[in-house]
Amino acid sequence: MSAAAPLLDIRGLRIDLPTGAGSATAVHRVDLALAAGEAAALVGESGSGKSLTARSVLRLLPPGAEVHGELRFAGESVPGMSRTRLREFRAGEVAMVFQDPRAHINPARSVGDFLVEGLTAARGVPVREARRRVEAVLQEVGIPDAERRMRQRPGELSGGLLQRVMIAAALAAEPKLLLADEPTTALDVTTQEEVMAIVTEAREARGLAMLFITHDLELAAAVCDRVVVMYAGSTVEELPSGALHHGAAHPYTRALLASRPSVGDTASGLRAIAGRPLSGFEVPAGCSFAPRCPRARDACRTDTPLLRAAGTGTSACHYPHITEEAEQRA
Amino acid sequence: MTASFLATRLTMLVVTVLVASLGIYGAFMLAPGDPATLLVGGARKPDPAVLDRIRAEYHLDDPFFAGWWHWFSGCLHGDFGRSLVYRDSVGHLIGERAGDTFALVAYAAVLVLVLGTAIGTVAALRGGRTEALLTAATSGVMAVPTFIMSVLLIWVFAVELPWFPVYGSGTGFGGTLSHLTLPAVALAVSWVGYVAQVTRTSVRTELRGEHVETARSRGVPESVVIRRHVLRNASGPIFAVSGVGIAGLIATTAVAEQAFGIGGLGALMIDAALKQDLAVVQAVSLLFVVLFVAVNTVVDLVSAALDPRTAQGGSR
Amino acid sequence: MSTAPAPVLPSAGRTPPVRRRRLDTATLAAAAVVGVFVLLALFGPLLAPHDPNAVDPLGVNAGSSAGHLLGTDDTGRDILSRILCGARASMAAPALVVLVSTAAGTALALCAAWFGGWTDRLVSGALDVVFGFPGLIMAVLAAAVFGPGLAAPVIALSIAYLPLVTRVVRAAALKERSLPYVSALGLLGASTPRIWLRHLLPNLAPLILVQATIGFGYALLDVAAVSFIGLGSQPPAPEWGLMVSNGAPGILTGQPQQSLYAGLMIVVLVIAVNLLGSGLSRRLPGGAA
Amino acid sequence: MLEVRNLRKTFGDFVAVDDVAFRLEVGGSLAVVGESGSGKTTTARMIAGLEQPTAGSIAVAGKERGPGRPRGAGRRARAREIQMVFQDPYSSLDRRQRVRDAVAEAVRLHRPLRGPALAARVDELLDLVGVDERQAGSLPRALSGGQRQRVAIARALAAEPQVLILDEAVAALDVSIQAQILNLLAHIRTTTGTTLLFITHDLGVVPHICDEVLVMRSGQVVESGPVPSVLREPQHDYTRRLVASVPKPGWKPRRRAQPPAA
Repeated sequence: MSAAAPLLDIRGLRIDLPTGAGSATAVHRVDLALAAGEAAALVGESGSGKSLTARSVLRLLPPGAEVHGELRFAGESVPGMSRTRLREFRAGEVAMVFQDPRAHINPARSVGDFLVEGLTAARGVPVREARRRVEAVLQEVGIPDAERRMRQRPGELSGGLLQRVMIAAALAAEPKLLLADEPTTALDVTTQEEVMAIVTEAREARGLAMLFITHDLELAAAVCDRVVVMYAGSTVEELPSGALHHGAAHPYTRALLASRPSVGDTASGLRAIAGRPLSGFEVPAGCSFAPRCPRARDACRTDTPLLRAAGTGTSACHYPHITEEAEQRA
Repeated sequence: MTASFLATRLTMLVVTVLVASLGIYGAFMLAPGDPATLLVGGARKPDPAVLDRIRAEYHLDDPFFAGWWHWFSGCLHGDFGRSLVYRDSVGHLIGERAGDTFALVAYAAVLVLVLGTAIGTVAALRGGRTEALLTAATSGVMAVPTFIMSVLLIWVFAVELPWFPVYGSGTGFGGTLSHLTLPAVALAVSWVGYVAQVTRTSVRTELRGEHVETARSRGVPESVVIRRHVLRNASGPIFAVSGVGIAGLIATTAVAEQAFGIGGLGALMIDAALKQDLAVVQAVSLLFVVLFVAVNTVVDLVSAALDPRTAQGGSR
Repeated sequence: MSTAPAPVLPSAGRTPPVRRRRLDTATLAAAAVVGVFVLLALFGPLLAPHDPNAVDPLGVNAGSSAGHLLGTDDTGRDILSRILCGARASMAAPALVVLVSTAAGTALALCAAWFGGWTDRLVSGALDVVFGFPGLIMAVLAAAVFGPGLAAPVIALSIAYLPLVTRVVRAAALKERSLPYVSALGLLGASTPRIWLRHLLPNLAPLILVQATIGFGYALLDVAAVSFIGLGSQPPAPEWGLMVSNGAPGILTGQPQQSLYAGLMIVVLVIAVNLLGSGLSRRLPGGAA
Repeated sequence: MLEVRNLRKTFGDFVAVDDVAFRLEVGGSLAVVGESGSGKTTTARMIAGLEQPTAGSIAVAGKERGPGRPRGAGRRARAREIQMVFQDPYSSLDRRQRVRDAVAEAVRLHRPLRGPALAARVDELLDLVGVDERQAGSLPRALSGGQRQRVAIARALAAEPQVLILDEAVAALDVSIQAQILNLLAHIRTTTGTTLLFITHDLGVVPHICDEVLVMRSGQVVESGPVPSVLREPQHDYTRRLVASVPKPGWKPRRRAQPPAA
C-alpha cells in the first residue's frame, strides 16, 4: 500500500440495498486505499459489487441504500458531507465516466450544453469561459472540430465519440480523482485502445488519480498501477499490476486469469472454473469462493477470510498460493 | 422535426378527414329504409311528392361518389345543406351554437392542461405521502365520467349550495364564466386525472434516468437538474397526453352540454340523432372529426418539436 | 466438463433478490369487488326484492324505508331492484365491446407484426384513420342511423376501440417476434401456426388481459354515457346510465337517490376495474413499480 | 460442407455485406471476426436463412439453399442443415417453457419419438451440454446466463444440424462462464463432428475452438486463413491493428489514428 496519506480511503465498506421486504447486503467488505495520482482497478464479474463501490464514492446509490464503514476522501468522510458540501465535492473533486454514454448524456439537449453545464451550473463559471475550457479539453481527447460537435445532439455521434465527450466533461471539471465505470465495455477493441490511451495521457498530464472498474484483468493491469479483485461483494485480493501474472495468491484471481482466452493461446482447452459467479446477495457462510474453489478445505466453508499480506499484495484466502509456494521453496 | 415528418402528418390529416367524410356520408346509405324518409325525420308518413323533391335536392339518386362529392364539397364551402326537421340551414344551426361549444371546450382544456400537469408534477417531485394521496385521488377521479360528474355537481353546487347557475350559457364574459364553470369541471375532471397520472409517470421515469444521474454526479444543483433534465425531457410525452385529453374533450362535450342544457353543437347533434335528422348529424360529426384530428395533428407536431427523438423514430 | 452444484437461486444479477411478485392487497380487493359485480350480473334478478318495472303511483320518489331500501323513483319503482337487475344490461354491452375489439385487434396486431411490410403499413394506416373517429361521436352517429338501442353503439364502440388494442398488442408482438427464441423456433422448422399458438400468444396473453381489463372500464363509461344521452338502452330498461339520466330531474327537487346510487355503481365498478388492471400490469415483465 | 459465394446484402443505399465468399470443410471450424458494423452478424443471419441475401449463393453439402421459407418437410430438412445459437441468453428461450420442454419440442420436430424414448433423447442432449436434472425442470428465469446458453445449444443440437452457427454466443457471459461454454463447444465439435461457424468480435476466443479465421471490416473480407498464421503474422493493416489492440501482458494502449468521422 502507498506510503503517502491516501486520497481515497475505504475501510470495511458495506452496502445494504432495499428489497421488497427489508434490505439485503450487496457489498460485504471492501477495503481500498488510493494515493493522489495513483490508478487502481476494481476487477470482478457481474454481481461482485464493483460498480456499487465506485458509486458509493460519489454517494450515487439507489434511494434507501445504507452505507456502513469508512469512506474518506482527502481525510474527509463522504457519508458525513452536507448537501452543499456534497455538491461542491461532486462538482470539482471527483468526476465519473459511465459505461453507456448514450444513456448517460441527456439526448434532448446538445453536446455543448452537456459539456458546459458541469462548469456553469455546478461551479458558476461564466458561459464564455466554460466554452473556452471545454473546447480545449475536446482537442485533448481527440475531437478536433469542437465547435461543430458541440452544436450536435448526442444521437448524431458514434459511441466512441460520445465516450470521449463524457471523458472531456469529466476532465473539464479538473477533478483529483476519476471514477471510470467500465468506460470501454460497450466499445470495439480498437476504439477501446484509443479511449484508454486518451485517459492514460490525460491522467499523466494532470497527476489525476483513477479508480477503474472493469471485468477485464489484462486491461486493468495495462492501465493501472494496482489491481483490486472483487468477488461476491468483497475485495478478495489486491496486488501491483506487474505481479498479476506470477504473484496472484488468491485462487479466484488465478482462476480468472486461466479462464480468460487470449490471442496468443494455442488450441488447448481453457482451465475453466466450475459454477457461476455469486452476487453479494447470495454469499454462503465462510469464504464466498469456497463452493467453486478446487483448494477449499473445511475451514473455508465456515470462517470468512479477511485480507492479509500475501506476497507483494494482500489476499483474503485461508490457503493462498504464495504461502504454499514459499513453503515448497523453503 | 423533419419536413418529411410534417408532410406525413399533414397527409394523414387529409386522408383521415376524407375517409371520415366517406364513412359519415356512407352511414346514411347503410341506414335501414329510404334515405329520403330519414331526411324528413323518420317517423312521420311523408308525401311522395315531397320525397321526390328531397331526392333531387340531396342528390340521392346520383351515384355514390357523385353524391358524396356534392355533399363534401358543399361542406368545404360552408354549405352544409338544410335540415327538414329544424326547418333551417344546417350552417346557420351550427353557427348559432359553435360559440358555446368552443367556450366550453376551451375552458375545460385550460383546466386539463394547468391542473393535470401541475398535479402530476407535484406528485412526482414530492413523492411519499403527497404522491400516494394525489395518485389515489386522480385515479378515483378518472373513474367518474362526465355525465355522473355533471349530476353530482348539479346536486352539490346548484341544489345544496346554490353557488352556480345550472342551465344555459349566460351572457357577457362573467356570465359565461359562471355558467360554464360547472360544465367545464364536469367535462375536464376525468381528463385532469388522466393527464396528472401520465405526467407523474413520465416525470418519475425521467427522475430515474441515467442522464439525470450524470447531472447529479457532476454536482449540478437539484433545481437545475429538475428544470433542465427532468421537466425538459418529460415535456414531450406530457404534452402528447394533454393533447389526447383536449381532443377527448371534443368528443365528450356533447354529454356535458346535454346534462347542463347548454345549446351547443354536441347538444344539437344528440337532439338531431334522437330525431334522426341525418343532415344535421352528418355535418356536426364531420365537424367534430375534423377538430379532433386537427388537434391530434397539432399535438403530434408540437411534441415532435419538443422532443426530436419522436420525429426521428418515424413510425407511430 | 464439470458442472459444480451451484446454489439454485433466481438468475444471478445485480438486483436484490425479489420474491415472486404477488398481487398486493389493493389489487386483491379490487378483484373481489369486480367478482361481486360479476355475480350481480349473473344473479342480480334473483336477489331483487321487487319487480324492477312494477310502478307504484302512490309511492313515488320515496326515501329509503324497510320496504324500499334505496327508495323509489319517479314512478314508484324500487331503486334497489332496478340497480340489481340493471347489472347485467350495464355490464354485458361493454363486455361485448371489449371482447370484439380485443379479439379483432389481437388478430390484426399479430398479422401486422408477423408479416410486416405492406400488411403492417396497411393495418397501421387504416387504424390511424379509425383513430380519428372519437368513440362517442361514432356511437351517436350509429344511433342516429340505426335508431336508438344498444346494438349500434356496441358495434361503433368496438370499431372505435380497435386502434388502441391493436397498437398496444402490435408493439408487444413486434418486440416478442424480434426475440431470438422466435427465430430459433423458425430455424428448427416449427410451423408458423405452432409458433403463434404455442409461443407468441401465450406470452402476449397477460398483456392482452390487462388491456382488456382497462378497456372494459372505458367501455362501461362510454356505453353508460350513450344511454345517459338517450341513444342507448331505452326506458323502461333498468340500465345504470339510463337511471342516472332518469333521476336527473329529481335532483333539482331534492330527490337525488336514483341518479346517485346508479352513478355510484358505475364509479365503484370502474375504480375496481382500473385498480385490477394496473395491479395486473405490475406483474407483467418489465411492469412499472 | 458449407460454401458461400459472392454474398451481398444492401439495406437501401447501405451495403452491409459485400462479396463475401468462403468454404468450410466437413467438421471444420471457422471464426468470422469483426467489429461492430463489419457485417459479420448479417452474414451469419443470411447463411442461417433469417435474412434474404441481395445476391450470392449458399450451399450446404453441395446443396444450394433457395430463397424463401419452405413448407412442411422441406422446412425440417433445412433445419437439419444449419442451426444457430444467439448472443443474448436471456431471450433465446421462451420464458414460459420449461427447459426440458423446450428441448423436447425441438427433438419432436425432427424425430418421431414419444414417451420414454423422447425423454431419453432429451436427457442425452442435456447431459451433453451439462444441464442437470433439476435445472431441466426449471423455467429459464431460474437459470443463469451460462446455463441458458447451454440449453440453447442443446436445443440447436436436437435438430442434429450439419453446421452450427454461434452468433456472439459467449459475448454476454462472464469470463469464467465464457470459458466453460468455449470448452463445451470444443467438446461438442469432437464428439458430434458438427461443423462450426463462430461469429465473434473477440479475437481472444478464436484460437480455442477455430482452425480458420476470416476477418471482416465494413462488409468486406480483409483477410482469411488458418488461425495461427493470421493471428501471429497478420498481413493486412487492419488485422494487425485488431490484434494489437487486444490487451495482453505488457500491453500499453496507444493512440493510432484520427477518430472516424461520424
